[in-house]
Amino acid sequence: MKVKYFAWVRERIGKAEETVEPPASVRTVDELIAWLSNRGDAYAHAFEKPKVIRAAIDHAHVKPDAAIAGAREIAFFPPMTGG
Amino acid sequence: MKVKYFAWVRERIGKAEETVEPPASVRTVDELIAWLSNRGDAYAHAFEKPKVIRAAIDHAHVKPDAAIAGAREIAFFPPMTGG
Amino acid sequence: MGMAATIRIQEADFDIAREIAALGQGRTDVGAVVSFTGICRGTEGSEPIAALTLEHYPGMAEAEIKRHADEAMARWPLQGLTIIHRFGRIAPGENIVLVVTASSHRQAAFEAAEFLMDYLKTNAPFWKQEESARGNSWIEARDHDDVAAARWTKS
Amino acid sequence: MGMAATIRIQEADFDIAREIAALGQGRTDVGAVVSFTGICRGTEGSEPIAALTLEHYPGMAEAEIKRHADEAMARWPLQGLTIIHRFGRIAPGENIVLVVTASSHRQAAFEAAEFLMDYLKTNAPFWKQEESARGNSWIEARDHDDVAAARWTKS
Repeated sequence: MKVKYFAWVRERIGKAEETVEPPASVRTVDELIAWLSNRGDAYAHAFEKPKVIRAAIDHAHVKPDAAIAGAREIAFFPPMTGG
Repeated sequence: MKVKYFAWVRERIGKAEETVEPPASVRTVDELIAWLSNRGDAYAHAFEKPKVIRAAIDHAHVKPDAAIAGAREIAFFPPMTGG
Repeated sequence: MGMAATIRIQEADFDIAREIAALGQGRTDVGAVVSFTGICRGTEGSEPIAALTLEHYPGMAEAEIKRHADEAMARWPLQGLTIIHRFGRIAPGENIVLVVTASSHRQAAFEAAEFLMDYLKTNAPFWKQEESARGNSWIEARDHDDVAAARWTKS
Repeated sequence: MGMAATIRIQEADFDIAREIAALGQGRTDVGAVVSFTGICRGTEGSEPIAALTLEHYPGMAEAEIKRHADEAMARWPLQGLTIIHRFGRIAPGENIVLVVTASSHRQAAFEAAEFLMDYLKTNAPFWKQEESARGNSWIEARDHDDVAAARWTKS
């Protein structure tokens, strides 16, 4: 599954996107955040306040308890500041 | 005192402005309307529904009971439809 | 505020882009510009019209609009305000009125523009006459415009 | 409505006058056009800034804005709608975002433009980074923008 990062989440992780293969036990967005946080200090720093992180699955905003099964692209980013 | 008329009030009376000398007993805007209405059929037609008529004294909107003493210019017109 | 509104009552058309640009020119404290353009429609109700003719009360129109522009500048933190109202014969598709507000804050820019348009529709001394196949007739004031204007009255 | 919104996400600047004119072109049923232009300010808080850099999520930004444009067209009787959002480096005084709404009715044009701006400020996938003497930092989301956006939620 492709994972994308934006703004300071991207800067902290040090990459804009990557392909990850989480185990089957990782079923939801917040479980994926917890799993990614264990990939190293950069990830732990990016996800240190999981409540601040927003997520989208296949270009649509989702809540932390959303299932990730079937997702092609999951994105993580801070609260949006456009307009 | 100068009196001005706008829109269909002007059209019904047949003039845009005139100078009138009402007697001292005519003290308020609605008394002036009643006095003008007696000047002929055109005036009676213009002022047939006094409640619809709006008035301004010296370029400021006023209510029917406003005193006309000291006014330089009094205007009568229908509800406004600008914008 | 120290800022003066630009108010013009004119027969000629106006250039929206130039008016918007004039408010932002040479300054970097404006974050939001709202423009409202009122345009002559080709129908009034369901009736096709050939044109509108706008009559106004010279002198009072300027004074009244200035009074409301001052009120808008007192109520909202505006950095620029332009109001242009045309008179005379105006064909369908042509501009009638323009309000442009500039502010650091988008809500202020939106609210001030709405306030001024509600005011112009109900209290500025202008009157519209329509020209159609049935002749000329004066457009009647609409109750819902009064309702819209009343929402700005301070209680 | 049958009417499609024009949505563009681009690095280049836009021409407000051209966008406004495009909505009215060749039609006489539009009575009201509202434009909102968001402009880069020279200060963020009280700090002077050199520029903003806007990052966005390509693909999602278009999809999300289209979804909200469709919602606006379903909620208000619009005859035209244009939304342009820039990305990349933007200097103080330069345009960031444009929303133009056209309707027969001024209230619809105003409300739809406000709804879309409140949405763009809180939910469109764009992020602003500011450049100042103290370096680069990401601008934080503001609670009052969330409050503004929440007023459009149907109860």
